[in-house]
Amino acid sequence: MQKIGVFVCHCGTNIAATVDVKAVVDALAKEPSVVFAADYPYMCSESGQNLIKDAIREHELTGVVICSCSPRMHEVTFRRAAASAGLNPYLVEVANIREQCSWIHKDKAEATEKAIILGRAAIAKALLNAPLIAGESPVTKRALVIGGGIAGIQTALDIAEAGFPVDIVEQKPTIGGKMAQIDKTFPTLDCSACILTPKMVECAQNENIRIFSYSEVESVSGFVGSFTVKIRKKARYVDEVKCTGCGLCTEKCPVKNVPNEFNLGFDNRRAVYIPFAQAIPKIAVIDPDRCNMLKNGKCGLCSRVCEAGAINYKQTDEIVEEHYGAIVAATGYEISDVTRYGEYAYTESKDVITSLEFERLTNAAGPTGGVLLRPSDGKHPHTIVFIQCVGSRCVLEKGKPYCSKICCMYTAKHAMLTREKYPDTEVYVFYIDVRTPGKNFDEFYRRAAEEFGVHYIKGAVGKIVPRADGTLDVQAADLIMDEQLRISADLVVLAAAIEPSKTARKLATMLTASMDTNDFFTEAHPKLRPVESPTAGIFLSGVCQGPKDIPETVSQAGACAAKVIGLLSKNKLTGNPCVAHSDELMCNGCSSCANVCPYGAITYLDKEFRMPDRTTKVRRVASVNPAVCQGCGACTVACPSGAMDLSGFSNSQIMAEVDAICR
Amino acid sequence: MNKQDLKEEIVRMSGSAVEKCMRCGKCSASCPSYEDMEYHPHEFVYLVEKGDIEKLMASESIYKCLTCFACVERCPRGVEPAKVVEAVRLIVIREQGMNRLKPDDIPGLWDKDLPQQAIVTAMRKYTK
Amino acid sequence: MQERLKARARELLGDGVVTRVLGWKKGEFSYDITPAVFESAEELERDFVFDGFCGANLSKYLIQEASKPGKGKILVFLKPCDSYSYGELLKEHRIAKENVYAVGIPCEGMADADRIRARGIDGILGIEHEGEDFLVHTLYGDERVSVKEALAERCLSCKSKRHASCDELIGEEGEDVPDDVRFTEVARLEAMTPEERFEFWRGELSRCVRCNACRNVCPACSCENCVFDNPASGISQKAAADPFEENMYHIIRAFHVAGRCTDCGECSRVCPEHIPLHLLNRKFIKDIDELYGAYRAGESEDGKNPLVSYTEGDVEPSVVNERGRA
Amino acid sequence: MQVNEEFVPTIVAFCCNWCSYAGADLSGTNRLPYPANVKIIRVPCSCRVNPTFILRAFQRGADGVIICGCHPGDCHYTTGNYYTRRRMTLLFSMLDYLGIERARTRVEWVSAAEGQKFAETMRSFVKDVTALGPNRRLEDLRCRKD
Amino acid sequence: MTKIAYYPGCTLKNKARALDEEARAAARLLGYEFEEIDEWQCCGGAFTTSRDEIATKLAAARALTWARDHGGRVVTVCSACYNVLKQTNAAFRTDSEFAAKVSRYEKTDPPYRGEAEVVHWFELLRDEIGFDKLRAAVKKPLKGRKIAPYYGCLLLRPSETLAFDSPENPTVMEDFIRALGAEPVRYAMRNECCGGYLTLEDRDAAKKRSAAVLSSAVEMGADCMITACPLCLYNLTKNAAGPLEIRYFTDVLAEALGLKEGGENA
Repeated sequence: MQKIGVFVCHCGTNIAATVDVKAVVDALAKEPSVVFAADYPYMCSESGQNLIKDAIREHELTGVVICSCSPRMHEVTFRRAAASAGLNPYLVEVANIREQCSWIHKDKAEATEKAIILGRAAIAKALLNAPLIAGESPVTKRALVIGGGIAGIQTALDIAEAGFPVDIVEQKPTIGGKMAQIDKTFPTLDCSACILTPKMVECAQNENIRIFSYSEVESVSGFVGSFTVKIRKKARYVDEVKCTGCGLCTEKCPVKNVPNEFNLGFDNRRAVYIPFAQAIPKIAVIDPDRCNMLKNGKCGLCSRVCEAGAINYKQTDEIVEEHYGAIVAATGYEISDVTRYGEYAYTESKDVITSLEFERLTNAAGPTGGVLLRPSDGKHPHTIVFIQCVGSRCVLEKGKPYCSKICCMYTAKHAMLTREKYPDTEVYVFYIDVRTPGKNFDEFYRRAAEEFGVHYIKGAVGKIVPRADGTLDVQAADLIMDEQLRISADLVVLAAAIEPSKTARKLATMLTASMDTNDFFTEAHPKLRPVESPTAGIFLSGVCQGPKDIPETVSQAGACAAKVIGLLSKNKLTGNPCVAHSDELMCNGCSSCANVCPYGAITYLDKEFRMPDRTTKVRRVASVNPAVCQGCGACTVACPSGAMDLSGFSNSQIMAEVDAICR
Repeated sequence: MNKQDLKEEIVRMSGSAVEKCMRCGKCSASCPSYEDMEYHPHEFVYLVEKGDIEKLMASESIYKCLTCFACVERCPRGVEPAKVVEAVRLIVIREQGMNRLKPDDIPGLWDKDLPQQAIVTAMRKYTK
Repeated sequence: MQERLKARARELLGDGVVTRVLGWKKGEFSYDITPAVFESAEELERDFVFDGFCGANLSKYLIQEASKPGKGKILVFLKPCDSYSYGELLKEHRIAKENVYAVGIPCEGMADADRIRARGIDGILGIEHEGEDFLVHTLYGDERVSVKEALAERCLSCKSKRHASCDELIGEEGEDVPDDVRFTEVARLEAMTPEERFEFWRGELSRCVRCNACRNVCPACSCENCVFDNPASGISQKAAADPFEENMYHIIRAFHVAGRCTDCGECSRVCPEHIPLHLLNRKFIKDIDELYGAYRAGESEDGKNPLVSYTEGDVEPSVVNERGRA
Repeated sequence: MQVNEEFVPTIVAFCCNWCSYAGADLSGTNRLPYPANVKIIRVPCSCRVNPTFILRAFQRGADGVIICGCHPGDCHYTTGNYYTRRRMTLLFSMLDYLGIERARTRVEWVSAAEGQKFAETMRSFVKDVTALGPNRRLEDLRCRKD
Repeated sequence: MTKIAYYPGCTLKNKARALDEEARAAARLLGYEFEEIDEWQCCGGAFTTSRDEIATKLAAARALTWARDHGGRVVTVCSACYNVLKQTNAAFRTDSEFAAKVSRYEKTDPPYRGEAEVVHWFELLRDEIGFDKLRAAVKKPLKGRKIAPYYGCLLLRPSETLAFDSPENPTVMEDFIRALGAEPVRYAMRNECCGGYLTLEDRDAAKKRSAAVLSSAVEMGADCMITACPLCLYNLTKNAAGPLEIRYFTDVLAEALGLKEGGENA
């Protein structure tokens, strides 16, 4: 037998001025199962709350209905009061008779009648309330950062600084990412390496940070607070502990013709190599595809010269299993494939390069020692054409529909630096729009045009014709002059679209984190929760969430760290008990619910059922992870059999409210 | 036809999504007939989108497009300017007496090596 | 064709590829053909039929038949339209694919016995395709009926002679049939005034006796337990005591199969009251095709159906009013 | 249909907790009136609204049902209202097909800041439904009020 | 011997008769019998892109329907025919309104819906015969010859519909040239338009286009240029004076296969 107590608040005159509170009490007192009904000037006050608590104890109430202000205002207050009197807090219902009744109606009879109906609906729902217990789950106080570029580095440093251990998993042999390859940074033109390498060193030295370089995430299971992750440490064939990074092996290795990835193939490395001088960790790695010893057992030179005895040809991949409370995706970006734009002759001429390649050609630590020389003949280029939006803002299948965001600024930087260093070089930039929202960005771009004499031309390049004399005939449109131009260039630089790392899609699947059609991770809310994935416990840092420059990446990395710290500083996570649950006997296992779940909270089990004829039958049934479910209810409507229901907002409860209102 | 009808007719005939143009000019940068045209491919798209089509109809430019599709191939927005030019030209030559090339003209243009292909193609382009 | 199917079934049984065969056998009358499971060559020889009355879609029976543990594989014959139902059930994990050997068979359209009898032909013993006609064997000799006049409603608007999912094909693979007439009736209803539509459906749905035949035969309505039998759903009910309940039942049923219905037409075929239930499903199919792009349920074993997916640029629900005005 | 001058329709409004219910609260806070015959049911997200709820409301005598949710793209649960949009578009189209008056059902996107819009929406919806008169086509006669 | 429906086109039956004869002879040698389509009509040389153009596409439609009923494929040698037939075929596949109108008008039974497949002789050489087999069949390798392939526009664009080769970096003609024992010359203007039909009305304009193509090839060291299009051949020969010899690709093919020894004229 249910015993409901009804409490009607006057809210001073806020409610009482338009709603006849006494009439409401009288009407609701007559409802079935209502054993107590009272009113009070301020139900949220301490004495108001005491009235509720006393009634719960005295009348052994099984449910409480409070007619007051919006539940968004005081539902928590009243639930706490009920809990302190020993009643499950989820047996409390609030009827909103202030914001949605007394404040909008003037006619007292009308408002009173509506308040009564709202009260009845709340009673009808309360009668079907079930006590809910919010689940608690422990928090593993360790974070995983996937990706060791500037985004991952900054996030890891900030988390470590707050005292939590962090692991960085980086697929390359060193952390540093794209920023390590860049020469200077806009709009201040400070040297990229000079600001990045101290942070890399800090990562190596911070006791709270472990770096798994040359490693990949193999699998992820669990949920917010307690993820289990398997990490594959790829074989380097070099003992990480013994190697001192002296580099002797890389000097002696006889295989000299391996294209150097770090310099984008402009020069060569050996089969055993350290990616670059400031690499972290500074440990050699053997390229198994090129090493003679690993391929056919003939060589072993590096092993002989290594005084530390670090070379180990028998090393194999190692799988490490770790536990984390939070996971950060910081997988960054890649340069999209420009060979898809054949008109730019990237494959036809060595002197058509991408902007990242240009960075290496102007970097003091690069293959040319920072002297800008043409890749084809090593001569100094006198005319350079920069082409914007190569692949960006292209709605064709081969392109990217979005703006890559960083190209306008780095091209201004390239153009300016070129003109500064080589005043005899003419620089043309073909643009569609120059986009410079950012502090000191437009000023920077204008300086390139005004002070450095860079020729900005509004228009596009249609075709590049490599000539026999080694020049590049650039055929373009100048839309402001309304003319077709031909520029004989020595070097053409393509501002290629950036795209999310190819590894991101696979990772997102493992993390059950959602992605957009361009393979950028989706944020939980585009404005209000920009560094969290909709999947609880997964956070986003850097370009994996959308194109950004370094300052933006670093700010987002910090924000991401703050969210992770907030999570890790909790000892326990209290879940929201108003989550979905599936009735196994009704479930078909059809996957409709999982298809609409934005959190990946639903998994399927093959479960054995006893049939009436004593046989058993194995059926696929849905199972909701209450720690992951956020309680939106999308699944409940997708479910055809009604097996899926939502605690706190169950089918029968909402039906009861409908019935009460339409009665 | 009024402006709006004319625009709709051209969009319908060409199937071109002129509103997708982002004014990059790659069509005009790619156009081999550029210097012989008064209005260039990007202007065709722009003026059709604005509904300002009479200018184009009156221009010799409609007869200069080679329909070589370089603009169609390279447009990053899938706008297909060549089809827009062809639609404007068809609107013009479909009008009574607007045939650009008449059978009687052909003997004057004749050259013994000229392949039939040149004549049939030109007839198709210039004549209704 | 019947002999070819039988021969292949015997072969597969004999080779041990399958242990059972899901096919058709004659019921009380020669035209009332029922699905049946055959376990031996003898049973096949005695009872298996395949003729112009084999309209029944066998795919739904696989939910039960393919989940019998330790019973091995079952052979099933699927006409093109049946194979879409099968594909949809595979997609929804309702059938254990590893327990099924699906053989696609060609179909030239199935006859509606009622239409034939309406022409005064009685004592029907069997039916065969012969060119443009059906040759109907009767107690009183053979009769010819042109295919167009004898085809079942759903075959008149056949969607495809191409199979979706199957392991093997007997005969030539067919092609999609262009949609010319499929939505004509839906469009006719759409063109009516709301009052006329209301009257039309009132007239149709009020005949519903809630026998649940539509639900039982529908390959998309394959729930372990129906929502209308689920006490927690708040809408469980048995018989229609008020016209509202017929509305509720049929709207919800159509909504639950929307995006999953392969338009196999079984619901209308089995309805004892001849309610054109397929017109509800087709309305959803037409709307989905028009609003979200052409979609054919069951065509692929993976992907998401239109009601569990979305695009950011989807039309607003107000489109219903706007279309109504146009 | 003849419109009864005194007819006051029963309207059920399903509002998502995060945007529209808050928007409704805001119209109260700003004292923006709308008719008292609108009764709001709070749901976590518009995607929680099952077509059966809507039909049930009509069965029990509601004259109009409106569903309010966050604007597409702003859903608290990221994607819920996208599903609402598809489901309700198709459901409403089906109701229309069965001859149920179109103006009895509506979906509106109301954010937590749009108190004004909420009140205006309710006023216009009530006006539309009032003009249609009582719901007779989806009502369960056994539930009919006098 | 594989039989395949063959659409020669107007120019091949007239000004470019050699192109037709040599193509058939080479095809026979490589195992294909070109079966000329009954009463074919001129394709019109250009595909009218407008969706409401029906009459200008009927000739191509008839040829395609014939091909559907005679083996399902049609081969062309001329770039323009290839372009028109293939684009018309695509219109049948993608535009059901167009398909329905044509079928009604032509009383095609069953209605034509783009079932036939249009192939260029180059595609057969590349995809079915294979350049290795071609290389083996060459009797007189064209050693030391530096041949510039000229694709022009009609073979390549619109690439989405034609899917002949990469529209910006095609390779089929280069591979073909290599198979004949010659050296292909890469030059950037190989996929740019020669000026086409403009030669009839505005010869100066056509001259500029052709000159740009030719000078680009000459600059890269070519001594010969091959094309598959009679109009290109005309423009490049007549509208631009240069040191280059311009030939049909079938002509060099016939030469390499030793089909020109019997005193047949080039």
